[in-house]
Amino acid sequence: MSETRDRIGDTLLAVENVSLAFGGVRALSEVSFEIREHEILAIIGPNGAGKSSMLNVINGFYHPQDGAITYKGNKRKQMRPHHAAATGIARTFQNIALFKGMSTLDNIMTGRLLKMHRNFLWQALYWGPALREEMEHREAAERIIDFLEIQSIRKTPVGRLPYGLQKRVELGRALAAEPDLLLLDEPMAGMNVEEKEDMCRFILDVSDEFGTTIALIEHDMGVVMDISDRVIVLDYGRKIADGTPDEVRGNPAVIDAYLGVSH
Amino acid sequence: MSDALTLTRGDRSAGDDRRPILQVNNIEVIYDHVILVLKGVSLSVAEGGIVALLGANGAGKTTTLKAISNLLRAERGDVTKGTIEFAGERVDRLSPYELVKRGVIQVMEGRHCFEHLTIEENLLTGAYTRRDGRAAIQQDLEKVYTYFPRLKERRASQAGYTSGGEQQMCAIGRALMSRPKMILLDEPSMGLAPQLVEGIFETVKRLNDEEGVTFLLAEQNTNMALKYARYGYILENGRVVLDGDAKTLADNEDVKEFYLGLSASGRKSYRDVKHYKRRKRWLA
Amino acid sequence: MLYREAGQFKTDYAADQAIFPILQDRIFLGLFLLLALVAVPLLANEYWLSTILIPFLVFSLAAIGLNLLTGYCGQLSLGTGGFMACGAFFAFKLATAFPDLHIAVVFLLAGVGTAGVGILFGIPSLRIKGFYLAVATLAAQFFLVWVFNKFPWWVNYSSSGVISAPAREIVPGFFITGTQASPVTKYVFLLVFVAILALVAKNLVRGKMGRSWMAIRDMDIAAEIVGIRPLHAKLSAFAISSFFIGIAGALWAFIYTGSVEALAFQIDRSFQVLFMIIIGGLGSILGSFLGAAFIVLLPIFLNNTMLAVDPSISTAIVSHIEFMIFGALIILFLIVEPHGLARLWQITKEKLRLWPFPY
Amino acid sequence: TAQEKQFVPGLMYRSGPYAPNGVPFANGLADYFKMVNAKGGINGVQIEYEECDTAYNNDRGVECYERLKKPGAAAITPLSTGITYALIDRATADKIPVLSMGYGRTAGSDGTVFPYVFTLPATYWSGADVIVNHIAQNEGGYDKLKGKKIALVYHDSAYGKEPIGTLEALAAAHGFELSLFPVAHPGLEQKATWLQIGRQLRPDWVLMWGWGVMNSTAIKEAAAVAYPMDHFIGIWWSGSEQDVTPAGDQAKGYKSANFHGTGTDYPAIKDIIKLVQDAGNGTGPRDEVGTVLYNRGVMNGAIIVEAIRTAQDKYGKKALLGEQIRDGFEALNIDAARLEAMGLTGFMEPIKITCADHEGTGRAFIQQWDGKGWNKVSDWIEPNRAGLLRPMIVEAAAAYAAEKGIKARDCK
Amino acid sequence: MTAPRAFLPWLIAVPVAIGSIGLLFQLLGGLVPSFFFAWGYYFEVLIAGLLQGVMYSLVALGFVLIFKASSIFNFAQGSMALFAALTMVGFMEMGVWWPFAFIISAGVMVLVAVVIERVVLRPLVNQDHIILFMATIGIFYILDGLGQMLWGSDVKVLDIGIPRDPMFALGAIFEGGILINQYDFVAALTGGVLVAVLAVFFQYTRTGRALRAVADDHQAALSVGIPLKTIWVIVWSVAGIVALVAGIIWGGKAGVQFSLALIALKALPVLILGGFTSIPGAIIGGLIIGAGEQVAEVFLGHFVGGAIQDWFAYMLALVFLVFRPQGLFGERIIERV
Ligand SMILES: Nc1ncnc2c1ncn2[C@@H]1O[C@H](COP(=O)(O)OP(=O)(O)OP(=O)(O)O)[C@@H](O)[C@H]1O
Ligand SMILES: Nc1ncnc2c1ncn2[C@@H]1O[C@H](COP(=O)(O)OP(=O)(O)OP(=O)(O)O)[C@@H](O)[C@H]1O
Ligand SMILES: [Mg+2]
Ligand SMILES: [Mg+2]
Repeated sequence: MSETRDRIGDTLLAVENVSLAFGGVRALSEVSFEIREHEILAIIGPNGAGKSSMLNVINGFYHPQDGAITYKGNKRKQMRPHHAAATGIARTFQNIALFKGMSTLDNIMTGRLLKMHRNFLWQALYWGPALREEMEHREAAERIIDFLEIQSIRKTPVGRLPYGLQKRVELGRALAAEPDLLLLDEPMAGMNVEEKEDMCRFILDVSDEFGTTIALIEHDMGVVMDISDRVIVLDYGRKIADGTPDEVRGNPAVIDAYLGVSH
Repeated sequence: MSDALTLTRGDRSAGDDRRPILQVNNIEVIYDHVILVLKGVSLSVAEGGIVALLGANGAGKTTTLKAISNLLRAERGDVTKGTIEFAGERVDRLSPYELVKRGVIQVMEGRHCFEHLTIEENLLTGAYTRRDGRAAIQQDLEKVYTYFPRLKERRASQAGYTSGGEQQMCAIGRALMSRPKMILLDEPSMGLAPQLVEGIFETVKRLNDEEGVTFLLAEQNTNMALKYARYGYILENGRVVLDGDAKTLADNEDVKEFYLGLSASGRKSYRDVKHYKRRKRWLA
Repeated sequence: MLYREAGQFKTDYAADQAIFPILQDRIFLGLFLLLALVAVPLLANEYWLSTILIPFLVFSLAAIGLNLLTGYCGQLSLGTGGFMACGAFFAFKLATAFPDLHIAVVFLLAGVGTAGVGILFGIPSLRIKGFYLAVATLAAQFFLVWVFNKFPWWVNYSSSGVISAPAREIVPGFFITGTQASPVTKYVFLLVFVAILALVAKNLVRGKMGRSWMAIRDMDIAAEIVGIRPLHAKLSAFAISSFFIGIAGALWAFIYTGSVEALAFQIDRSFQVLFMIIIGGLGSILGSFLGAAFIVLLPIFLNNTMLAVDPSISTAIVSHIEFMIFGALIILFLIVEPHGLARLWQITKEKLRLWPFPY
Repeated sequence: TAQEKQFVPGLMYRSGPYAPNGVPFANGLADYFKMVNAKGGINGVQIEYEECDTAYNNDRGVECYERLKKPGAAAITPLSTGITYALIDRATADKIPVLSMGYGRTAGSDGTVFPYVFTLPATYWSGADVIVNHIAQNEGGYDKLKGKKIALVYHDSAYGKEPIGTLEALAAAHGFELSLFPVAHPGLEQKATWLQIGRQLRPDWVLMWGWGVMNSTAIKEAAAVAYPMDHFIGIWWSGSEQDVTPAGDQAKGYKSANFHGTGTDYPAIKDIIKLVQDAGNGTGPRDEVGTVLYNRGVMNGAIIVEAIRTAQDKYGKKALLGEQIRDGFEALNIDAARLEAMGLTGFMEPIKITCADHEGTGRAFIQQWDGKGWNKVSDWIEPNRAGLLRPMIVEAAAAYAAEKGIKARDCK
Repeated sequence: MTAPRAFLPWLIAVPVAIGSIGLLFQLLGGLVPSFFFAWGYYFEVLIAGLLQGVMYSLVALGFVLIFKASSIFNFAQGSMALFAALTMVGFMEMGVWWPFAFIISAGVMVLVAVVIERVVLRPLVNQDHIILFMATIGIFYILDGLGQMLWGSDVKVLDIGIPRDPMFALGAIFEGGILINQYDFVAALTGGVLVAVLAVFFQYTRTGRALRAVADDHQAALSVGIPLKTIWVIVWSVAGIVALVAGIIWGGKAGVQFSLALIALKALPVLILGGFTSIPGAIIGGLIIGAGEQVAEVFLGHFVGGAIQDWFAYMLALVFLVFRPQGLFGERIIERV
């Protein structure tokens, strides 16, 4: 564990007093926490607690009514999702949001779009610098494909893939952007143990090899407790706990609101 | 592979001692005229039973359930071989509407709530086939709300704006509203908080005990599934590779390793899973 | 047996990303082009050239244009007719104002102009989606046709509002517009021109731009979160799509009919092109060609066949039956293969690869 | 040989939005040819008539043309101004005469620039002049037109725009005020137009260049704003039974121009009834014979047959080529005697075509609807061709020639 | 239905808008003399537009019904109107009294609905919306061809005795009174009643809920036992009968012939303005479009050469859409991840 602790650096992103409401529904109320560089942070909480909304706020899809977010030292209240992407935030989604009509490879390549710069005239020619650029990124995409062990479905349209593989491709797409902050919304939902093991391994490897900071939402406590450095717990839009897995596991409020007695 | 297990292929009697209410005989399913997904699946579910359908992603669980509830055609899939019987009657050519009337309803994977309808309206659509009057429907609505109090809070919200878990509850509640004899549950626990997962399985058990509803559930949460089911089938690559009592299955070494994440030394941490572990498969 | 890729290994990604990675496909394409460039002009008669092949090529280009927008970027548009009109009238103004400008340049510039108009009418797509957008693009359709119909400046003050293409050569001695142009030159020019543009389209869709379009099409919200700017992606799709459609409009007026009035680009034209891409296959360049062939040929084929079978039936009955069969065939095709002829072709190839096994 | 047949293509429309008007015309044309054939053909040469359905659609028209064209085609009848425009170049190159009778490109009457286009017996420009002439007669002379308000309701297309230039010239010459009201295709919506006309502008006369459903809608809307019908005059394409019957009694009093007779009281038409309809060979129903558009189809057929006959005088009594028949058209001289022989005395005015002038007299008359039938309410009116129209035509043709790089023919 | 309070702002906004547009024109009239007009004339145009608008609504209504129930954008609605009217006239020409002819034609439309469900919709269940849209274009062609083949393509007169004479109202206030077209008035009344009845029927019944469920997700609707077949037959039948009414009214105006199928195009701006899924939206949209385009054509048209009606309606709708992408009363477009 100690090597992990060393790894963790300064605050990468700080959420301060964020509140978000939809009509009468308060999805988030005055939530504050921070994500530190290189850590794996888990966000847990009952259904409808506001976890996904929190990620949406972080990457600019929802605009909070109140509060601010400081990312890499810049404070902001609002931004468009594509700006968030440009500053190095990538994510996956709770309900898979892959581009269904495209192949696995193309999906991963879209993750790299921000890094491609040839203008469209070159693209139209598909030759010279454009081709070279395309090939560079293809290689990067292939590295991710190898990493995630999805070589065999490279050319398959993702719409036809089974759920678990889709989740993996989605992770691949997020990784392709080489993000500084990776947000994962229930990456392991709908997987069996074996696949969860694989997924955990990927997440840990990403963290180790690329030093990417990861915030993940997950309902499988086994996974959360095993792989996260820190856990925060939301309930009804409020943060009710924040600490190491062990601290959180013992917290009566958390047991009450989320874990249930049997755990 | 343990000797306690029978390798079934078309061996239907292996199900349960009670009368089978659902019989699937050697079905083959093809999507898009070319993609062969199920390669002769047989299973049977006893009346009042809870049967789990286990298997990795893409094994064909969903496809099997859809074949039973006749939702395949809407996806350009087709049952090309085999038969499906419910309560002694062949149902593979019935419309989903007829099936629901006969008491078979499916809760689809991935929620599929009606986005623009409110939660309550969603639940009410479940009662579409019923003809037993408003009062009875109202009563069942209340019952669903007692199973899922969260839904009551959100009853007037459009389903499209509720959280993933809330939608899952809504989908299950909607199925309950049809007063089914048999529910085909596709990954009910996906995306639910642990407390609720337990809640859902308890609900399943209660419905099974108190109202005699039969369940066939496809589930990734093998742990839970085997805890509540009486019988289980393991599907791989479109074939049933293993079936048996839930207990027997749970004790099987391979199942333990691949589906329960247990090794000889007990549950191992996700952190310690070895790299480059390759899957072992019953079928190549 | 013959259609196998076994033994064809690729050693770099470029080869793997080629449009036709399989050798047999390349051979087939080569033969096909040879046939189209050499055999067809030699063998086809004037009727075939000027009423089937030429409009087919022009429509293919329009279909590619619409396919970029609708098939690849998911923005349903019913304004194709209006954009074709832009191309036609821009080209006419350019060609008559600058008689020395080479005709191919005129076509390209007309396309560029249309692209500008496309961007303008694409702006609402940032907020409006699906069928709402489709109907909103009708605003472009009606407005543009009205503009060209209403202001005589566009037709150089001809009293009737009809423009006719001035005679121009593609290379000295070979006229492609005007009365002197022979169908063969027209055809060969079109074939080459359209083939080049189709290649450009293909390059665009398999590169960065195409991916951002498809991402927007498949899930615009996720696309934005991945970092694609909806504004750029949608407007570039509108621009490039209009560029192709504008050129198609210019070719229509200059090479196919030779003279048009704005009303030739009525809403039916938009629907016609939409049919092509749906029947041919959304999101497929090949599909655009197949769809264009189908929609151009089918009515003529039905009409001619019925008359050939029984020359004495009234043309009214023939027309009505033709309508009904056309409609029925569209439905039938959609039922058999909703993803269009291109998909059918792909499935055939897949079956061929598996042959003699069924799957 | 006696078995030789003269091929005549017809680009008709029996489907599409304008079918109600296209069908009787096509029937009249076909029946006339059947009648001629029944009477032994043109000097023994039978007519082989083939139709293609354009649905009033320009590109379908081009396809039909390409399908039916052959060197032996006598003349093309495009029956649509748009299609005529699209075919002029092609037909000229293929050497097939285009007969656009009372429609099409007015400038086409200049035979020096358009050797293969024939606009007889009248063009839109003549039509406009004739109608204004009629108005002047009603008002008591051209000088009374000064300060009068005349509105033109027109189909917003090449067709509808044709008369504008002429009317503007006339307005300038005679001091009336011309207001223009375009109506968008297909013309189902004219509420705004007629509110403006009937409730605000209140013009003294309204002219109409409409086609298809636009005509009947206009008549109904005019009635709805209580515009006096007898001050509402349509061009010949706006004056058929199809246009007035849907409006019922409201259409009573409506006027239109025409250049041929209606009814069945002509020997040729009686022949059609006897030899074609009664022989069970009629293309359409019996009671259609004698209606305006049917008779116009008959006239179209008669002119083609006469052109062929004239050409045969020069090239022999056999099936001829299009370019030979063009010469027949240019030598066409249907005088009273010829009309008598054709059985069409009183049906139409004598026509004489020359190499330079492909229009003829341009004469027309005004008819009025009485709720049951059309009555001729004016004499044949002679348009001011020499003084006004012909120079305009020559100018327009010259502009076209310049644009296209065509060298005008010398007709001397 | 949108809550009643949502209509309140409208009750105020609409008269204000009407008044201020009128005033604007008055002001312009001060600047450009040719522009001058009487208030009576302005109201005349406005009323004519509103009446016309309700007639558009009638056609739009058919679209809405089908879209609500199946998310299908039914391009064939126009040709259904034509086909229905042709059938009705056909029977009337055979001497059937018009109410009977109406009933028979309604029956024919139900039959058409059954056939469409069986042959087109059922095999295409769960397909992309654009595919279904395309299929309806196929239906458009078939109905067009069939209608004309069966009943011929000449103009048919359809007269069920709606009065047509001009009528002048409010003579006391405006000089010469305000001209109201009686036919349009009756037509608009019919349209209004039909819309009201359907709105109630679909909003307050079990069927209504099922309809909206089907529109959201075919497969899920199937899975809970909603019989798509029956639902579709009901909806297409009702849409067919609405088409029949529209066909009678428009056919009575313009004669029954091919061009009738094209009025569908006029219903589209109404549809997007009101919202694809809202029955009341169809009528409000119709009123706005009708009044808007009529006023624009009369008062602005001649500055730019006229015949602007067609695109003006679309532009108007487009401008509204930019502010409310789902139309005035359409369901909110749900955007979530
Ligand atoms: N509509 C379809 N068209 C083509 N192939 C399909 C379709 N639906 C599923 N498949 C394929 O069928 C196979 C079985 O899929 P199915 O969804 O039944 O698996 P599953 O066991 O339910 O997996 P999961 O646990 O991921 O839900 C997969 O390989 C999938 O790619
Ligand atoms: N766009 C929206 N409009 C209205 N309500 C919303 C919207 N997004 C989220 N909500 C509501 O906010 C609450 C929090 O939702 P959120 O999706 O963040 O929950 P969650 O914690 O991710 O739950 P789950 O674990 O079930 O996914 C829910 O009650 C949800 O209904
Ligand atoms: Mg969530
Ligand atoms: Mg599944």
